[in-house]
Amino acid sequence: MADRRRINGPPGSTIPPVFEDDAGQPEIMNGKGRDRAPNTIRKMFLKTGVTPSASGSAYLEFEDSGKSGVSGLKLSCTVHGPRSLPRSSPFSPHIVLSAHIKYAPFATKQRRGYLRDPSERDLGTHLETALRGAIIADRWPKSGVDIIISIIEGDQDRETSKSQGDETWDMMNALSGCITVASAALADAGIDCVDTVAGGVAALVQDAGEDSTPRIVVDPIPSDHEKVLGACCIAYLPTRDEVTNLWFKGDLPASDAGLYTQLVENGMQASRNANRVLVECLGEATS
Amino acid sequence: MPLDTSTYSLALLRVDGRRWNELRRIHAQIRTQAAADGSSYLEMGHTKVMCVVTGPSEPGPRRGGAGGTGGGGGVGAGGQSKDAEVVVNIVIAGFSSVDRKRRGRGDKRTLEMQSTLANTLAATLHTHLFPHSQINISLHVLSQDGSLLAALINAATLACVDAGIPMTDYVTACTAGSTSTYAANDEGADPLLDLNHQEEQELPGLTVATLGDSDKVVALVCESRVQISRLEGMLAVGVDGCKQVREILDQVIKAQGQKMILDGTVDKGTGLNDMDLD
Amino acid sequence: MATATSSTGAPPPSLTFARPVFAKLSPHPYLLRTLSPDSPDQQPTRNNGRSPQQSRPIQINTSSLSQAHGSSLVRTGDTTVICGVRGELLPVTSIPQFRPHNGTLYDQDEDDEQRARKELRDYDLLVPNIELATGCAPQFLPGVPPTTLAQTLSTRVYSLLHGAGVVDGRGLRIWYTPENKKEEGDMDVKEEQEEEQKPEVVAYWVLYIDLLFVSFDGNPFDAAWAAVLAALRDTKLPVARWDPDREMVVCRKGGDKGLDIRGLPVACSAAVFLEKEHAEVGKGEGNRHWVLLDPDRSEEGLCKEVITVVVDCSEEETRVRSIEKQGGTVLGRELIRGFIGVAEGRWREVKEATGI
Amino acid sequence: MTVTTAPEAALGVLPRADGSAKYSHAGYTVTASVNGPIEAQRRDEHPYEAHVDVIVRPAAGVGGTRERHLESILQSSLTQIVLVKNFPRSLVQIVLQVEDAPENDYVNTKLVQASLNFAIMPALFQTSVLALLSAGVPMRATATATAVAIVSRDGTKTSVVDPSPRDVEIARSVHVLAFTSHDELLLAESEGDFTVQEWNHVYETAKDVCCRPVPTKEGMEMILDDEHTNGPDLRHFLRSTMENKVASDLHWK
Amino acid sequence: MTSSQQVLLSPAELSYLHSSLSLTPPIRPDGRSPTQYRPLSAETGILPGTNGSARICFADGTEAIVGVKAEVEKTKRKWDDDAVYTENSHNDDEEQQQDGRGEASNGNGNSDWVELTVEIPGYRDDDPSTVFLAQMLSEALLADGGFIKKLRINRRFHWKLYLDILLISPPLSYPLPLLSLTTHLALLATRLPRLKSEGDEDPFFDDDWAAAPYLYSRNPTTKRIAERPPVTLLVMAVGGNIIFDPSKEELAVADVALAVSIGDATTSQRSQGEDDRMDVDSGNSGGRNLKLLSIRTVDPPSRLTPPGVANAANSAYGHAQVVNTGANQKMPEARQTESEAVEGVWKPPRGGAKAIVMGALVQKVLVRGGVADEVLDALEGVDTS
Repeated sequence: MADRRRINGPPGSTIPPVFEDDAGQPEIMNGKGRDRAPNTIRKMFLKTGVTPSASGSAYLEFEDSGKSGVSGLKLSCTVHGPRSLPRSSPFSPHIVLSAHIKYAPFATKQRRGYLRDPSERDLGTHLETALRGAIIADRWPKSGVDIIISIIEGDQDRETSKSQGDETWDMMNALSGCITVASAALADAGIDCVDTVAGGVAALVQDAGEDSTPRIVVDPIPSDHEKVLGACCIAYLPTRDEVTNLWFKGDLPASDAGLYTQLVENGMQASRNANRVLVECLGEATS
Repeated sequence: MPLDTSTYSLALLRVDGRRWNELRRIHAQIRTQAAADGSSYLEMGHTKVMCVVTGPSEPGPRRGGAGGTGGGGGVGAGGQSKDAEVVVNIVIAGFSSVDRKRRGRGDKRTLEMQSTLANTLAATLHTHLFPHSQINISLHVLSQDGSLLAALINAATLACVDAGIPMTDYVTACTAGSTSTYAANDEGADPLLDLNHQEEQELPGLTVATLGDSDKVVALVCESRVQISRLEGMLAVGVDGCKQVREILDQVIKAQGQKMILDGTVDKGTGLNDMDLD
Repeated sequence: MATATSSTGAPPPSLTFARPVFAKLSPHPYLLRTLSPDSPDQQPTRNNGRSPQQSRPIQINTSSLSQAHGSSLVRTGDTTVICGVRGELLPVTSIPQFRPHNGTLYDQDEDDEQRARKELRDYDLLVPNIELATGCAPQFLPGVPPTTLAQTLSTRVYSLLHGAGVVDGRGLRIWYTPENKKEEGDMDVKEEQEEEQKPEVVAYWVLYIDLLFVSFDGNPFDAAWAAVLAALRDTKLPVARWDPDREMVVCRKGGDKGLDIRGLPVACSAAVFLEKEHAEVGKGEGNRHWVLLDPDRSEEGLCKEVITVVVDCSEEETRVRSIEKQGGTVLGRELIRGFIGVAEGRWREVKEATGI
Repeated sequence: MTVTTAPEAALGVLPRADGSAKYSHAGYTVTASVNGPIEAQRRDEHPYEAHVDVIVRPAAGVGGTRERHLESILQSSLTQIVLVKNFPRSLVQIVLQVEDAPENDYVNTKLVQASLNFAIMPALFQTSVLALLSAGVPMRATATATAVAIVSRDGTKTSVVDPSPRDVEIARSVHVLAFTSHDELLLAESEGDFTVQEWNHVYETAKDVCCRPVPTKEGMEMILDDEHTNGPDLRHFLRSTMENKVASDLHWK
Repeated sequence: MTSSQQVLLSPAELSYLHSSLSLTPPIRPDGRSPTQYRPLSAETGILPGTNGSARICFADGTEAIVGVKAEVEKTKRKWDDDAVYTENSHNDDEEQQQDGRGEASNGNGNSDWVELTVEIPGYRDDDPSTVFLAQMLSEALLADGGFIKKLRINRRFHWKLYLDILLISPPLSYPLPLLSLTTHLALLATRLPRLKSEGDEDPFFDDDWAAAPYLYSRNPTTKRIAERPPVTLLVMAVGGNIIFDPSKEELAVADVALAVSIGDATTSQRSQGEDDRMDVDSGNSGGRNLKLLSIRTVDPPSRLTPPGVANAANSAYGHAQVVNTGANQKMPEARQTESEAVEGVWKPPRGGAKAIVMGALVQKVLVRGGVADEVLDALEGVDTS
């Protein structure tokens, strides 16, 4: 059933272009390995107040590491509220936070539809969890705030990610970006938080080549590595040294817990770095 | 594949070996679900449904759109009305039919069944006793082989009885059909009782629900073409079938009642004296 | 300040507000006041400091997105819109009631172009969609179906794309010449061979044109259209060919070639601001009006009558591609003709920004 | 269905609606129902004005983006002629059902397209005006609309009033104009490729069709010998339709 | 809001609950020990129409049914994947990747071989909480690559597995543990028709259901199940205590709640090769070597509970200052009163949790002979054949 409220194009299904040299493609990208130190994240550009009519807004862009099929993440976030809840909704002693994340149709090589798919809704839930810990919710009873993030450009084309079966790794990168940009927008909207929360990703990766042993890197680009064994995305409050959201996925032997703790440690490290950028940006905005 | 009616005309036996006025095996039990106020499980042949009743209770917060799986088919304005609102919610499991098909939320047929059910029950339950409240009836279809609506109605009745919601009488339903298609316009077509999936596909049929062992019809759904002349016969058979179903359901409930008394979950006496415990 | 206070029935001096407060409290008198200065030597200005006939500077960046085949970002004042164009392949086999035309790869004549335009329409090869529900303004929150405004905008872009014939449909065809075996070819009679080697269209490119409003402050159509045009000019499709043994279209990396875009139609919108807010329309005389070029969000809220003119001055004679005028009776023939002149001015600005 | 057929209209065709009209012209047949002024939902309630709500239902299938656009155009135009100030916080609802559209063997009508169908606009517009009249909704003016296409046949450009779909398809530009009974330009929609002069000419043609001075009783003959001018005389048509309606309603007197 | 159907508890109740759970040992409302699960009754193979099904009733009456249905699906491949499939590429690992790449061109990967839907009565299937549950469960399944491999028939075909998870009872408690366990059993009971065809020809199957092998192969000799589907455990921390399988009320006062998915890494060849040792292992539950598949933070509803008002701050007691009213919250002293905790007055937790605490939760799950082992043992008790 086609969406009557949009222009749906030809009735016959269209196919995204298929390239002759697909076969070689993954090798090309695996060949070009990670060129950053394992404990440094990509450069990012953060700016608040991109949408004047919103109560708060921010734009985040990751440095574009000129690899094939890899492009910097581009996010724009708007915050509306605090505003009074609709008459229909029940009483709430706190501000009701609702996060909404949507990939733009042109954000990934596979064109996305306009309706949110489960993965996007899932991201939204993660983001809510991460932010709910940060904001001081009981200062706005009976009110609500909407946080809307549009992912203007994805981290790497879905084709690659799908083929590596590591779409979720990209999702983690996206989520960490969303957390950072959302917290910037919240600050821009002047909603009190206990601290600026920022996202960070750490992954246990296996590089190409037989002899390479698994190592832990922060802010991974999956296509840099032969295989991602596990990754975690962390929303972290540096001054309180607290984690508001932890999302781990992978395949770790339970035998050595060290691995897990290291991952988390690195994730926190990554978010600390992101936080520095965040604080800096907010400082500029206020000054 | 087309239903071979010739076998019927010869042996007067249907594809599953039943006679024209035979019900399929009905197995039912109530109080299957500890957490709910009332619950039931019912099999009509291979059609298996579960029903869970919660309430009468305070109407919950309106969930978005209330359409689709979220409490569709509401009757009565709930919160402000002085009758209880009957909210029916049918979940058709993906694995219920032979080839798995995903019923998206807001599936029209499901919605229609929801409202039919809600209306039927709202008419029979004494909703006026529970103003400003809501009776939630959620049904799960685990396996379907025809007569789905009938099965749902019967299951809902059982669950409501289990929940102790006062009602006029049992609402029992079953389907009736006719041995030959509309196209084959023969007058000699016999009516059939309790259609299975295959018969439902091939032959004209209707679902009828009656009140107790009276002949009062509380619901009648006919979605297929059939000569008006045949309709009366079908209806008669259907109503008769409902009576049989009622007997079975009544047994189930009585048995459960006895069990509960014997277990001592309720003490004999209070208003149960008239119930025969032989 | 002083003028502002006096305009609203001179409240006691104790109670004087800042200009923005007035602008919010009673927008219509406020705008009216700023538009009709006391002394003739003052120029009438709008709340946003522009003169009635002055439009916001437009700024166009292209190919900022790497995933899309073509992209653009257009900023006019506080209205920001991103456009991404993505090409996908539509094999003729999956087109219902496809009618192979008798054109060939080589004829570039007029009617072939007409045929191409018809194909664009019939097979729906251009798919523009405008997404407003990005929180780009308080009234556009996500989770709701596209508003009437969004749908209307999409339709207008769609109609204009086809009506103005911006995209040359011939660029979207993918040809294939079934070559037959040499030896057969030899024994074949010449013209028969030509018959078999006649190239045929096996697939079309479908252009998904998606527009995302990042920030919304009035006059969405002009910005959106500018973005669409810029993105289309920026679009480069990979070289595609039909592979008979795999029976699918495959593309080659590199050597992408751009689309053939016809002319540079530019949209220019204005809203009519009436002196008497709730005056009976039509009794035009005695009710002064101002034509506000490129209105922003607050002004759009105050105006009913709007006009959008799309002009193309690429050729020596100005061609009009579209006129859309609704919601009022102020703009008569003369005013509209005058406005077309204004649009020509706007055209030059946009041409400047497009950098061609 | 040829273009030259005179318009036909019937008023009050729907018994339950406050007002209704059935109008057919240039191959299009549209039925409209008007209800109002009625209570408005708080969503589209305006403190000073009545909200005019227009719903367009296509001949086949359900409405899409195109219908939304048509609705918004009609809505903004009709709001101008209805005396909305008289009914604050209320709603005037106009439902337009397209019953018949000219069959076209050239354009494949199978797939519903989003592009705006200009030829249908006058029919929709005219029907809603008639329906408003029959509903007795106070209006400050009546209005008439027509469509004009500029078709270049063998080199020479000719303007066609009420173009057939085929004309629209081959036309270089298509225009829809609506005028109030005060001869004001109420609505102007044009698409295609044209010059200011062409538009000027279109304006003249349309105005002639829409705003020919209503003939007085003795002017009747004048109309009759006026046949050579192209297109029907819509304003006169509108007036006579209403007169007939009134006459038939009052025949018992 | 995931996990939180609006909890209807007063601040007083909450604070009582919180303090009693913070005791050592904690006192749970239903008298369970911190690590104890709700007693449950389970049965499998209840739906003949499915490839595998299970039903679990928790003692508190919550009940779930899971049905698994499998269909043969043509593996979408890239045009030149014959080139990709070299003979030596039968090492499973690579094969995985190439399967993936094969589909890459058509834009869907292995994850599409499993479709998991969750039905919670009264919730739309696109409700955030429902989506969150579905994602969490499928995530755990897909995390161990071994599972997807089982679905492979040959190069050109694979099984498409549909898991339909129905919550029958009204959602009294956060249904995650229930659904996870039920899914686990259903998968254990799942069997796919025996493949008769060889190689890459179109598959045809043995229609004898008895001969159908289990998706999770049993060890021929010991009839024990070599490897098991993942299990997702819900664990929360309150005060200094770690509490498993919390009820709705307990969750309402949680400081932090995690959903931890673990898998059983007992490899198949080990089960064949070293039965004896396995049997030994089966004696002590420590034998199983677990693996950590996924962790998710479950948003604790405690953040959405109404705060209590301390007497000191209660204007009804003649004290001027009222906590959390707009008047004074911008003032530092108001902040201070906000942040300071009064004994016996409920304050919804603010901020996050220390990483150490989370680590402790995870450890508690994974440690040998820990809760994960217990749960898996308990599930082994269920007859799934």
